[in-house]
Amino acid sequence: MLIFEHSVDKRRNPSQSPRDMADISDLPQSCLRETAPKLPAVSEMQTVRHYTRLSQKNFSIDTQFYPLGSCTMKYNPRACNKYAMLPGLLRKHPLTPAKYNQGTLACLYELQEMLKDVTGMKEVSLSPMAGAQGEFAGVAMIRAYHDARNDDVRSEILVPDAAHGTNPATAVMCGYKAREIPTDKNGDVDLDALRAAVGPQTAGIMLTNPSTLGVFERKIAEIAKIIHEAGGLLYYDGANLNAILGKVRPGDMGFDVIHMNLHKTFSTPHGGGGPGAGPVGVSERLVPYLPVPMVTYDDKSYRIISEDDCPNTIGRLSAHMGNTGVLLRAYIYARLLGAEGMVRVADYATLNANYMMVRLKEKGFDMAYPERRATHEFILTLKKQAKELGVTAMDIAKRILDYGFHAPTTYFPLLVPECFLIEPTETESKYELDAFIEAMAEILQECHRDAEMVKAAPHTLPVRRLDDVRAARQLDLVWKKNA
Amino acid sequence: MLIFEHSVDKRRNPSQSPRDMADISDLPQSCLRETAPKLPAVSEMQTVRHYTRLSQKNFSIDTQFYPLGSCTMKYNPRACNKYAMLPGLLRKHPLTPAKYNQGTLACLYELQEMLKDVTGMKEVSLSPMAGAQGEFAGVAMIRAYHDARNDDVRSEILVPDAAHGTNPATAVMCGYKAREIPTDKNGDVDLDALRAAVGPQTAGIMLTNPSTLGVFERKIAEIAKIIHEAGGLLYYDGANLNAILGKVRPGDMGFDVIHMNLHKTFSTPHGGGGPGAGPVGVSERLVPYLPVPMVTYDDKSYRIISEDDCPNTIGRLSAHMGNTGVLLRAYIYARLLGAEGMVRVADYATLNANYMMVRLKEKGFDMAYPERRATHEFILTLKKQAKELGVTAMDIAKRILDYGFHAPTTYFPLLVPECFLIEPTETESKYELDAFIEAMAEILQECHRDAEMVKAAPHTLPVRRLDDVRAARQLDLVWKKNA
Amino acid sequence: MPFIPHTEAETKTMLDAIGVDSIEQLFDEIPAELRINKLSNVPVAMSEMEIGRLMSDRAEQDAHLQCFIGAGSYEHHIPAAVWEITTRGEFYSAYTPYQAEASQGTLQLLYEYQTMMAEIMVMEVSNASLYDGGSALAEAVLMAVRSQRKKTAKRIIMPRAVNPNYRRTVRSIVSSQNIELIEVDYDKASGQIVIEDGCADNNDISALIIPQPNFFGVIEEVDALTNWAHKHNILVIGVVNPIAMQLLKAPGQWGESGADIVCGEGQPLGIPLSSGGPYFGFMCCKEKFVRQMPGRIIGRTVDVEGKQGFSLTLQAREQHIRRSKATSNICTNQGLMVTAATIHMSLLGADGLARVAAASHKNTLSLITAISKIDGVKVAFNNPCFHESVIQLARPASEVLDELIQYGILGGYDLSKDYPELGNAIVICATETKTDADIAAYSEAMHAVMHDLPIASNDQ
Amino acid sequence: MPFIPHTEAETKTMLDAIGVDSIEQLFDEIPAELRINKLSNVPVAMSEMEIGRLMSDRAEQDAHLQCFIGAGSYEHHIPAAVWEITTRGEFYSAYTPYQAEASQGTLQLLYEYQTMMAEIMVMEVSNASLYDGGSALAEAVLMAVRSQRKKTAKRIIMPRAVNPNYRRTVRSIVSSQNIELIEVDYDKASGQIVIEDGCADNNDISALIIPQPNFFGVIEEVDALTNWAHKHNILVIGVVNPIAMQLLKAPGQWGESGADIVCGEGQPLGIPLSSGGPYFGFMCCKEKFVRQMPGRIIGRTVDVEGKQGFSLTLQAREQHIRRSKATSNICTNQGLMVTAATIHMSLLGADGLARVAAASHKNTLSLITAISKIDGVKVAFNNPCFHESVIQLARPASEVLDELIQYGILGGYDLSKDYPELGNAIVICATETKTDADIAAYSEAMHAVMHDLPIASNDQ
Ligand SMILES: Cc1ncc(COP(=O)(O)O)c(C=O)c1O
Ligand SMILES: Cc1ncc(COP(=O)(O)O)c(C=O)c1O
Repeated sequence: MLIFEHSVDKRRNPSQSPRDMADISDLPQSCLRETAPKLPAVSEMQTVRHYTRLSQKNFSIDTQFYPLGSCTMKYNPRACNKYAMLPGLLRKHPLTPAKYNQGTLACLYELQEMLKDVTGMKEVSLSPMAGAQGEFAGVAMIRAYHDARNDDVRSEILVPDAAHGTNPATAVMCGYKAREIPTDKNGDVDLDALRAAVGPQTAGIMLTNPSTLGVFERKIAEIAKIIHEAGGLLYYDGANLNAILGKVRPGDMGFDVIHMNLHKTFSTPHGGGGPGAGPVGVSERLVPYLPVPMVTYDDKSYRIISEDDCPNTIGRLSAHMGNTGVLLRAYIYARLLGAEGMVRVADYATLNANYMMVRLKEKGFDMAYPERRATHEFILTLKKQAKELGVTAMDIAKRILDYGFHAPTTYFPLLVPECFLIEPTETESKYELDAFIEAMAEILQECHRDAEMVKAAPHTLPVRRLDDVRAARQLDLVWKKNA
Repeated sequence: MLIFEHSVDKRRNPSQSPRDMADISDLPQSCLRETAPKLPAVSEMQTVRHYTRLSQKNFSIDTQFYPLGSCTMKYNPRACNKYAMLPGLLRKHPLTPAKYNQGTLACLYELQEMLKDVTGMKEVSLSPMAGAQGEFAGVAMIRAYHDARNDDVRSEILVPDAAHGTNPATAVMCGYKAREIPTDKNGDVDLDALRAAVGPQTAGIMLTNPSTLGVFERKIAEIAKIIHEAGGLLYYDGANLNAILGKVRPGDMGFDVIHMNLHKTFSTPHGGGGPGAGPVGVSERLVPYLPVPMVTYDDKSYRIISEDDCPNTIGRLSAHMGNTGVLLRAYIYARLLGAEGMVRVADYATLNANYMMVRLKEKGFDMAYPERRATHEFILTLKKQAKELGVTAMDIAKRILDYGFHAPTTYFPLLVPECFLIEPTETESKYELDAFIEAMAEILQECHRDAEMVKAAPHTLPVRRLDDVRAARQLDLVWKKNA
Repeated sequence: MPFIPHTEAETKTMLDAIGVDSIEQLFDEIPAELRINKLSNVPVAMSEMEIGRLMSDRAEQDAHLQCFIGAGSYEHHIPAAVWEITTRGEFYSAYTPYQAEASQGTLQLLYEYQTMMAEIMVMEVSNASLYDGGSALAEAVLMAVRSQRKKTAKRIIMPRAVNPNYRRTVRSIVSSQNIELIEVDYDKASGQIVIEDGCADNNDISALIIPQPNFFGVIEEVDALTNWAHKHNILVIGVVNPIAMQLLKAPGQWGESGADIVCGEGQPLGIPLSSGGPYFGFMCCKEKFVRQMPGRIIGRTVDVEGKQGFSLTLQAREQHIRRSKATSNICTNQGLMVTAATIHMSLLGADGLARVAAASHKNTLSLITAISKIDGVKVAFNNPCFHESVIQLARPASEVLDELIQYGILGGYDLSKDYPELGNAIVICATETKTDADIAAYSEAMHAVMHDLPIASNDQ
Repeated sequence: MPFIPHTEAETKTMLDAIGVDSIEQLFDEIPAELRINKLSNVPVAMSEMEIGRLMSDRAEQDAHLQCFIGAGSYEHHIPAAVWEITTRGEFYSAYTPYQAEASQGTLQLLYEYQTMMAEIMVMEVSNASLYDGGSALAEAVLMAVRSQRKKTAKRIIMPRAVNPNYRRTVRSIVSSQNIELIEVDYDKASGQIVIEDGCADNNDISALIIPQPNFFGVIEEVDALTNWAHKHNILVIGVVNPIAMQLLKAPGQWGESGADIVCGEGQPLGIPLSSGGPYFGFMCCKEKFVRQMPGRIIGRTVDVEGKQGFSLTLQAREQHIRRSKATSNICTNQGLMVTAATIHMSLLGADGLARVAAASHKNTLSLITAISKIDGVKVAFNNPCFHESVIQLARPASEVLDELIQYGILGGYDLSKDYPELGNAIVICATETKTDADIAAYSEAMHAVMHDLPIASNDQ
């Protein structure tokens, strides 16, 4: 039932608004609306009950193992939420002069400093509001760099075919053409193809390392050399930073600019879709172009750096400091981990992934890159099952839900057929991994025994398999009474 | 799975305790324990996931209609929880001198004053921690009153047979015999039997009005007269105060002492069993005996009244002010309702109960007292169904769970066979009541169609019907590894 | 190990299963020369108790200023239930609902949100959020340009009366796409947008941005502006305050055919001020433009048994399907904020939100009426304002604001940087959270500051 | 209408269905002369925004004192997860689990709680909570008396070293049942209980109460006391601090056969100080006494399909079944507090709780070592203490405590009312929440107070 269906005309919930409807007769009639919007008229309890019950229809980290590759679904410490939501912090208006908001700024400044260390970059700006906005900031800085040198023939950004969709989309938003580079059979960038593609038109390359194929790009130094020699810059998509925290730094690999997905590596919640935070870090030469605002520290106090201080900035990507509350959560998380704890993240994320990869191989699954180490994630391909048994990766994913686990990422990266991208993260115990592995083995048996049942999955969720085609064809995006 | 089954030896959760194990070698070896308790060794996420998932196995007001008679399961406003849990309030040590805890005391004092008004009693003490402790305080005051007058032949407390179990149990804890008074066929106290039972041995009577039979005791004035003339006192069990808030006051009915269940009428949460709060109010003559501590106001500040101020107090029922945090919730609730809102509680609780009674009658159910008005609750008897169809009230109650409603109170009061005590409360909408009524009607059909299915209910809950006999016979109260 | 459940024994078993001796070995594909072994600028771990105390101390700093700043972020009452439910693990710790069957809670909520926003704006469709108001406006500009492919140039009218930080954001985001942003001025008396008559003559303008109310709190002539734009084949992008829309004419009803795209900042709908974020941007449009809309959109559909269900739809607009041809690069959005806003709107209802809007209007009016009686304080514009107003001072704004802090008052936002032509001007706001006493305190403080009186003692 | 969903139209429909004209008519069985029409001392309704502001203001008063009081209630770190999960609606707003199948969440949790408490105390069984530590001790006394029906009299040894407020509570609760409470003294040098040799000669003592640690923080000779009691056929009731039990010998291991009943205050296990409540009382006992135990008990059983499940058991002890013959009148208990405590114990584990205990011990030791160097300050007892200690002062305790407040310090609990023979004595406590800096600040403040130095300025 929808909340609107609980609604009864004229019902009010008086505790939640001013006692009286203030007089607004000073406003000209012509600017007023004639009818109130038809929002639900429900009691406080109806709202609480409705949304509490809706929440129970979600899978989430707090309730299920959620090995969604590339998304780093790890435990979101409750302390991060509690202390980022202290009333004193929530009450702060974004336009409060810095000198009266030193508490928040201290956290942001220290976060900037920690992120510099973790990435090996020269400076960090926190304001991008998600990975994709970080990418935008990064590529915009690459553009600003070339523009500043009057190097205006550069029109292309190179993107491996395994890249996340945000990478090519970002290149285009920054006015570039996205050019795809193929992957070789071991999951590395095809260097010959790269060499062939590079030229004076190359503004830069966007890479994830480890890549979205779950392997570490071993020839990164060589790639950096090729790109830099052509006058291009290297962009690092930090979505997979969890794999290498404290092990190897993008700055040391030769990257010029990087975004981080704090909602992945720094464990801020995904919230059913967001908010995230996508700070960017840059090497020396891109410092002038960083997006504002940033935080600096001088004379014993924290100060905001804005457009006035940075004439060459690419500008502002949001009205204020981006998703500040998310940044505070990341800050708290970083302090809880400390330097040692951060290194361990990569250790155990990698251990978990390699363990699962080996055990799933034993159970009869095929890996996309069987000769490679898994990083914090790995890819399994169900090509054989699709062909022999007629069950697709999608079918098996839906069946996994019936076992009480969220499914891995399916059909991404696009170049591996019928694939699962599996990322267990470091916060899952061996017990959970084993339970998932057993479930996968059992489902494989089911595919042999009763493929039709698997293809009809899920069987135990609030709804059975949904008709996505109908959703797109018969658009129903807004509820209408008696529709 | 139990939390202990997630446990792995030597696992630690370091964020939650001091970094180092401090040296305790100054303590004599002989007083130390040799092995640590086997508490679960689980990660923070395992704990969060385990208890989040457990919570989802509960029915609750926030998720279901919960018409549990005598329990007043109404909406617990979230504001009450939020503002009673402000850090500044939680941080206050109970032995903080009153002058440094004026904020909390102001709330408690104002609550006392409001409760006086609502009950028509002379003074109120907040400290009893639940209804039953309020009853204890009340009867102990009755005893103290008689003792102070050297009236030491009084040995009995009269209790109607419909009374809640805590009433007779309380009488005994206070050193009295509990003597049962029968109910007449209309649900009133049998006055002849009462007259016959009253005598010089009568210390007092404990009454609920409206009674647990869901009807208002019309002859209350006469009962008061009979008891008072015999030198006894009248105790009011305030569990049903929701029915009469702002309509009629126990003090005006002639009661000498009353407890309130704030966790019912004042909407503090039941928390799966507690905590509650059972403040007591008294008429003039019992004022000297009130339990301490209480709060008073003088010279512009709030002060705690303790044993030193009240030589005749029955004493202290807890180390401090009882369940202070519950009292704060009740205070907030009372302020949100205001005087007008309180009166409306009784109005709509009564409207909902009478509506359900009438509609269920239409659907073919028998009422225990069909000639009476329902108060905030009413009793339905399934005697006929039990006899004709072999389904008990318990069977139907379990079947109701399958429909997504909590069951009403069953088999209480004991004198009505196969009974449901149904209390919808004022916070449920007509929509919910109608849905419940329809479900009841449908179940009645099911009883005719397929009684066996109903007797095997519930069918859709986390467990099927549990073996209570086994639970009591093969005691398993504590988990043991490999047991 | 914080948040890592492995014991030594388990680690050993797992390494054995993999066939390596140490975790270190799992990193053997990383070139040795790139490896680092520790982080030098990350401090040692704190316990939750320690960080809790640190954060509490930091949160206490300047925690009790009464805020009279609006300027894009508004302090409104937020019911306790909003965040208690929003932060339930099942909402808080879920990902984007890619597996629809395991995410019906979030998906249904988002569908309800879309419906509520469409209702408020009187528009046909809504998406499921963008980052914030500023970036939503940038996306609206890009969307308008995509929808006006036939135009010879990409020109957008972006009045100076639009929030300056939004204008900056738009500029940063659309600058690489050859879009020209034309800033038109406001009338010095009324504070309303003025558009020169000939400016649309070349038929090369894609869209006009109309703020309602504008950054000065002034109510715009939306009907006339909309009709003018449509007459010149210019799309109308409304950038509106959702609380104001409870009382003011909705964008879908502007002029003869309504705004084409509406966006804005969702923060006033249940999101705390929180130093500027996370907030959320909303966007609605006419159905004919829905395939140009950026961001997630949820559709209602049925399952194989015909039961109602919800899923992400029109994904062919999005980066994960369409890659370089997507309508936007947005992926992660502000889902949790929308969760809060949906619960907030459900708790207040249309009636409650209208009261909030009216009380905010009334309080602001009371405040400016009171302070404009003070010598050296005057209201800048003669047109009605909604819940903000520009005040001109006889002393430098920054000095006045600094002195108001001594009275515990954040007195407004200094306009001198963005609108130097207004002189010593600030924009102030008093929402429904302000009591008569708060307003009186502001006005007394302003009086004292303007007349250099000593600060009244706080203890009585 | 706050929290009431009925519209006028619905009310009308419902009244019609009932067949009455007005709600008022539904009250027609109440004698008219008893009716009132309004409440005169209840103020008009506040909105949530208004009460929120009022409560926030009240919560701010004196909110920042550093607390060095223990005396039965202890400030410990509580993980954020504890109350975020405990206040989930499904736990918060459920009733006592009468319908077991619809309450497996709470029931399983309580079974886990019982197991944890039995583990900590090394006892065979545990109930699911009583109101608080003081009333739990009273129930333990009643239980001991019931278990010793053969005794000629009902006498209980309740040492003066037991928390004075617990002793008062016990007295109030058991006083009507002809139970004699014998208060034995403590040794002035060691602070430990002393029992006169002949006091058990009449074989009429039902139980001995042993506090561990006692109210002075002193560690008792539990083995000797237990053996002495059992030799005289006296039951042993331990009243213990659950944090101390992480390090000290558990009651089940006292002497040769262990304590018989153990009870105490559960507050240190994840419950905020909150001006004294809600807390929860715990109670464990030897299995042979389980049918005398008061309160709810949860048992594990199976459903009709053999699947594990949990339900209330041994209900024949309880008032709702046994009525006047019940073991206690308790009905509503402290379920939600137990929910918090169970999550708390799960989050800290035995290792974490032991660290908390050890750090609290160490901090208290550091504090008393530091302040006892100050002229006019001395430690009262020579026996080891756990995490509290009695300090004797050369000036009146209440004066010293009042002056410490000026330094932001709640310096301890004044013993002069309860133990006048100790002179100007206070009992102080420094749990793991105190940093070295906090302890140094206390000690400097004490130095200043005892030497009448001016208060150091707070701003640097
Ligand atoms: C590899 C990769 N790059 C970029 C992104 C985009 O990040 P965001 O969703 O935070 O915008 C993602 C997110 O899924 C990703 O996995
Ligand atoms: C009629 C009646 N009296 C007394 C009580 C006991 O109150 P409490 O559970 O708060 O101890 C109850 C509780 O169910 C009750 O319904």
